[in-house]
Amino acid sequence: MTTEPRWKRARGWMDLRGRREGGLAFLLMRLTGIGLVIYLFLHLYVLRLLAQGPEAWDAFIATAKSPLFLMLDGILILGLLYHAFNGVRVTLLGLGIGVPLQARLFWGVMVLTLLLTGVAVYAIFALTG
Amino acid sequence: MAYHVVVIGAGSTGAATAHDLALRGFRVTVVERGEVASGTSGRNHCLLHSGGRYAMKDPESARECIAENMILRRIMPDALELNDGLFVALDEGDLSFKERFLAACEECGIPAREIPVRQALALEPHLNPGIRAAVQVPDGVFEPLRFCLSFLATARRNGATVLTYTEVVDMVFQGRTVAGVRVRDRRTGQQRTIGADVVINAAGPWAGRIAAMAGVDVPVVPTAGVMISVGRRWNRMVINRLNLPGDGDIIVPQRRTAIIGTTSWKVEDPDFIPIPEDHVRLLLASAERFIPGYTQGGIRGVFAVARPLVGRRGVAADGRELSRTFECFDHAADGVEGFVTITGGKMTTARAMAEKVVDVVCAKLGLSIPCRTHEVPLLPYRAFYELT
Amino acid sequence: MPTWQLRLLRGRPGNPPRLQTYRVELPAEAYLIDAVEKIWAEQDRDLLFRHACHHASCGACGVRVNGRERLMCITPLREFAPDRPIVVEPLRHFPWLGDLLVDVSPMMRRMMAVGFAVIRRDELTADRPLPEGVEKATRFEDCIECGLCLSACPVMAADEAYLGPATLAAIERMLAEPRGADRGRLLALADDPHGVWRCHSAMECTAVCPSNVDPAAAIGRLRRYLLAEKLRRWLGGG
Amino acid sequence: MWIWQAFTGLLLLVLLALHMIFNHFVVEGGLRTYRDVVAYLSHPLVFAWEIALLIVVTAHALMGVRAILLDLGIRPATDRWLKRGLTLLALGIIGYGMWLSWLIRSRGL
Repeated sequence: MTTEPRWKRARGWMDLRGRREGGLAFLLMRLTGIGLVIYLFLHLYVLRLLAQGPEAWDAFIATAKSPLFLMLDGILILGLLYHAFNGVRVTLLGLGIGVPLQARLFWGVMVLTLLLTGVAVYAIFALTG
Repeated sequence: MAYHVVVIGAGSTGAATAHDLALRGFRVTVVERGEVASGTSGRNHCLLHSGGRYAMKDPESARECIAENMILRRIMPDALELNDGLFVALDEGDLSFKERFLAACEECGIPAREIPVRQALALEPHLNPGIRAAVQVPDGVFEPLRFCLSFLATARRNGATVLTYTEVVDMVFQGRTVAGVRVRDRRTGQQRTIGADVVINAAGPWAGRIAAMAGVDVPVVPTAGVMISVGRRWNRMVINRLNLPGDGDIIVPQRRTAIIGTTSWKVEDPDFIPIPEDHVRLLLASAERFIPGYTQGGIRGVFAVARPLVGRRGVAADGRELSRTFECFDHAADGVEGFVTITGGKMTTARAMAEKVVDVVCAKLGLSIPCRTHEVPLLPYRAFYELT
Repeated sequence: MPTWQLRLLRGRPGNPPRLQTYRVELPAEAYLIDAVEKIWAEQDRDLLFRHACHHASCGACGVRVNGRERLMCITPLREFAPDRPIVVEPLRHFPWLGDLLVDVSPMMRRMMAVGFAVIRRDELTADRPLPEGVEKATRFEDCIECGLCLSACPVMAADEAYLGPATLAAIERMLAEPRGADRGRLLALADDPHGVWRCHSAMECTAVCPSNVDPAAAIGRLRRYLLAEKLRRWLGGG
Repeated sequence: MWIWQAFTGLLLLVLLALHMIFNHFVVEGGLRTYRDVVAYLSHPLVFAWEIALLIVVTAHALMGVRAILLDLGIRPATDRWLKRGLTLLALGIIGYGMWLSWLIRSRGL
């Protein structure tokens, strides 16, 4: 149908020029989704340390409490919360619920995500002292 | 037989002509320099005339309109909104035309019927409550691009070739006979010659330019008009002023819009028509008299296009004086064979124009094949794209 | 009279397109289509673009203006600043024929497959009495088949077999106001891997629609019809 | 596919929320030590919960991966192989997760 190669055509969903909230929400959903899949693999891989016994795991726990690691946790939670809240938004919209409100819902998702991420980051640093 | 006919222009006239030719068994090639309906046919008022508008002053045109209106209802129902029209009297002056209008409509065979003002206002609640009289006629509304596409789709199905973005740059002569056209494909820039037994000039307001290429003259007077579309459909029926045709005296509803029109002035170059600001003001003031608050909801689009009116010797004026009927010129009379111009008319009468020009072509070629376009239903417009 | 700067995408298939700058003098009350038509009339007779009705009824003049899908005929120049270029490019996700021109036939064939009827009941004035001799008030469907929604849709970018927002909305309209259409056939058309389930709710179709169609909501309703249908079949055991 | 993505997503809201809270936010120091993990997993309800999470999150993630790959213009034939591959991968991940959980749990029993 087009002369463009498939992969080039597929870049279209990354092109934010002229797009509005819905398109941005979709792109962020994609990016957080990809990030979360990568994290899932990492997470399961790291958990193998549990099989190796207490030393291996507790050594990991110690490094996991470094500020850099905790920062990464913060980013993870940011992506996770966005994916979760926007997932609810997209499910509703996909069933035709709240379509006229979709842009406002997106900003609601953003506010909720940032707010809860803030709380979570605070909790993380408070818990690990 | 299989004579080859080239039709120049894919507006309503060219499209209907191609359909008629294909139906009568000709080989047909339509050449159009732009998109289908990118000229006058696309940008018009979308009014399927009942003929009422011309009944008093131009009965010939009015008769053509009502006859074609009834045919189009049968052959292209899915390009039409059929909600009738109202002629309303805004003042005493208009009211004095009422009897004459009803008589003229009857004379032309237009089923016009006066309805009580109260009923008119019930039907059209946004209408100025001060109207003095209302007459209902079988006006309608069409979608201009689809109107043309339906004809072309059917022509294509019957074997016609439609070349869009293909511009005629010259005529090809054999002696004093037009034997084809030299065209330029605007997509590739390449030129080629298309041979033809007959070339039909259906270029609307550009017909004069095409005729000049063949060294003949056609009295086409490009006469522009302005129209304004607004963000709300205020009326269900077409609202006309009960008077002689004038500026800004008709509001055509379509889809979710209403369109006020028109004005009339002669233009030299129909390629680009700057819109006079005072015409816009005049139209909006006029619309306000029919439908108070007409521009509430915003102005959506303002556009102008040239009508291809046929000039009469001795008639100058602004174009309102020129008849809306159509004419077919066999340029054999000017000493050029194989070249016919069809111009003038209304979109509503496109099919009749096609019938007339193809009759002329048949006569030239010594054929007698009856026209069937009045009884053959057209394909839906989307079929045009199915066949690309 | 202000002078407007337009950057139009120029080129033909086979060669990489480029943006060419034109200057055109027009009043601020004019529309983008006037500017493009004037450029064609006075500066560049090779410019390819589609247009017909100039009042958003025919759906021919869809392009991307500064990246966003618009109809040129209802995009007023006063929206733009004369010293800032207006970038005009063809719609995406259609075969490109050159300059601003695309081939809309893939979309039209899909609309044809749906059998989308163009005339609908007129609900704007439905509460009023009908004139004598008129059986029902009708008007054209909202959808003008301009293809803006297809160009704006990120799924369309990815899946050329995707039915697309306009077609799915057309299916939904045919179900909502049945006009002789076969409900089962329409639902089956929508219930396809390249149909209604492919949508990712980016909502751009509804955001760019110039004609109040709201395809995103239509897709949602279609999904509800399909889910209800599946549930009924599952509970009813056949 | 859409409906399963949505359905597993909604399940995850609950499964993952509690997973996060119980593993991190109500734990002193935010992360469980080896001993804590073993004790935690030996509770049958917790074990079942984590296994359910494992299955649902794997399904959701891999369906998401397929959706993205489909948007790169994969042909139907490739998609058939993709589906098989992803199913195998899912079974592998779930198997690994179950094995690991069972192993840890058995150390506490």
